[in-house]
Amino acid sequence: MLKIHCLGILQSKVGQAVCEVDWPQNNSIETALATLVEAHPAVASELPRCACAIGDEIVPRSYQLQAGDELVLLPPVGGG
Amino acid sequence: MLKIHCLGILQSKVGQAVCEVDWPQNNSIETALATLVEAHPAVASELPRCACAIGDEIVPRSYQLQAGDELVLLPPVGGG
Amino acid sequence: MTTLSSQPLDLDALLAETEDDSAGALVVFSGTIRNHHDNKSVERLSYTAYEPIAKKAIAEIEQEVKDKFGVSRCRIIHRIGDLEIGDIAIHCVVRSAHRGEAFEAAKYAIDTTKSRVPIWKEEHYSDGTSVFREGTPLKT
Amino acid sequence: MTTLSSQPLDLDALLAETEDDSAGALVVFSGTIRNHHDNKSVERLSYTAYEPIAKKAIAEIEQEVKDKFGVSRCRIIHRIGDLEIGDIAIHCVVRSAHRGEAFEAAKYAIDTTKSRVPIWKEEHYSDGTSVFREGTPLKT
Repeated sequence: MLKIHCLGILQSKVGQAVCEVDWPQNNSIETALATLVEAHPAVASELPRCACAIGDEIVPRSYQLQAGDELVLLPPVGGG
Repeated sequence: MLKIHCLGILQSKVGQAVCEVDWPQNNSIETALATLVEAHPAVASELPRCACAIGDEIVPRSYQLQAGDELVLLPPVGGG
Repeated sequence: MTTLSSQPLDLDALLAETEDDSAGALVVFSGTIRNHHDNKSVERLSYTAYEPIAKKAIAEIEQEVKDKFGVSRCRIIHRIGDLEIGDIAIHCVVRSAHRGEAFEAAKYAIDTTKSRVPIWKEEHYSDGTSVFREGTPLKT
Repeated sequence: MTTLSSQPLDLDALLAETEDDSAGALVVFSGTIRNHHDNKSVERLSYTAYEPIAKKAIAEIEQEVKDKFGVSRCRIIHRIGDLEIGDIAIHCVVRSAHRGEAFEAAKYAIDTTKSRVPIWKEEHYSDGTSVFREGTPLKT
């Protein structure tokens, strides 16, 4: 299982802050996101504008997820 | 006698905050300033850049001084 | 140095922290919660952040502002959690020798914080509805 | 409302005085006494004002800033007397709905105060000399 942290508007679309998706190990973020959309179709329209992070690093969607990684999805930001 | 208030750098040139000059009544500020320069030649170089005020109003040098008027000389300003 | 806080922000502490005898200009930008947006009446705002990257991004922006504008001090602190009308969401403090670059730097600090720091605001309206404010996609 | 003061300036009081629930942006410019000018080491500054016109001019600038930039609040307070390094000589406080005009307005407020308000500063250097800083002639 892969833990995906859904922040901001994604949390309200998914209904929870963290969701777990089935996920064949050592695959890319791109693949994991496709699995997330199957479980939660409401996030599909948001994902193109989201950044992906592992820990404190922004990573590209081609990033190969490793065992123990938790994926963090960051929708468009706007503090202040 | 006419009281002339010398502010900022003028006070340091004249050596006092207020000086009194002999002054033929009902004459212009221009005339009063000429009298001031006779008594305090050090102010001559400053006067062209000074504004003149009576009370809380800036007045032109053509202003005719009235009995009871006190002339205030305001050198170039720079607070902040 | 604190960059995110769930407690009310303390401007005096930030001013004390940034004191600099060589700086003649101080510019502070503060964002406060206002009671309206797009003609809707706002009741409160909830700010959330992804802290690991938000803290790092704010620290990077502070350094970038100092390098880019040659100002001696730049500190940014953002509040998270539930805020009421009039509460302060962010302080950006810049000190420099002269005022021109202090204004430029403070403006850059708030603009950049809004577009590069993973913080989100959900606006709660008087009619009971709420909306996540449109934001800027992070550069990837 | 106080526009000139011989006492240390109180920013918190000015922020409380200008509170406005409709304003999301607050910009403060503060001028502080710095320890150097033109490569000379500064010990202290003496500010003097011609109060009857200085108070009137500051009140006029506050109103002009609100009219010109459409900001809801503008307050300016200037200290007079002897100031030490780090002391605050002036606060300009602007509040408005959005930040763009708040920055513009605060910059205009300090620029205009420097050029239109009869206040003078005499800079006292570590070597015992002092100089009146060059200023801007008032418009007549």
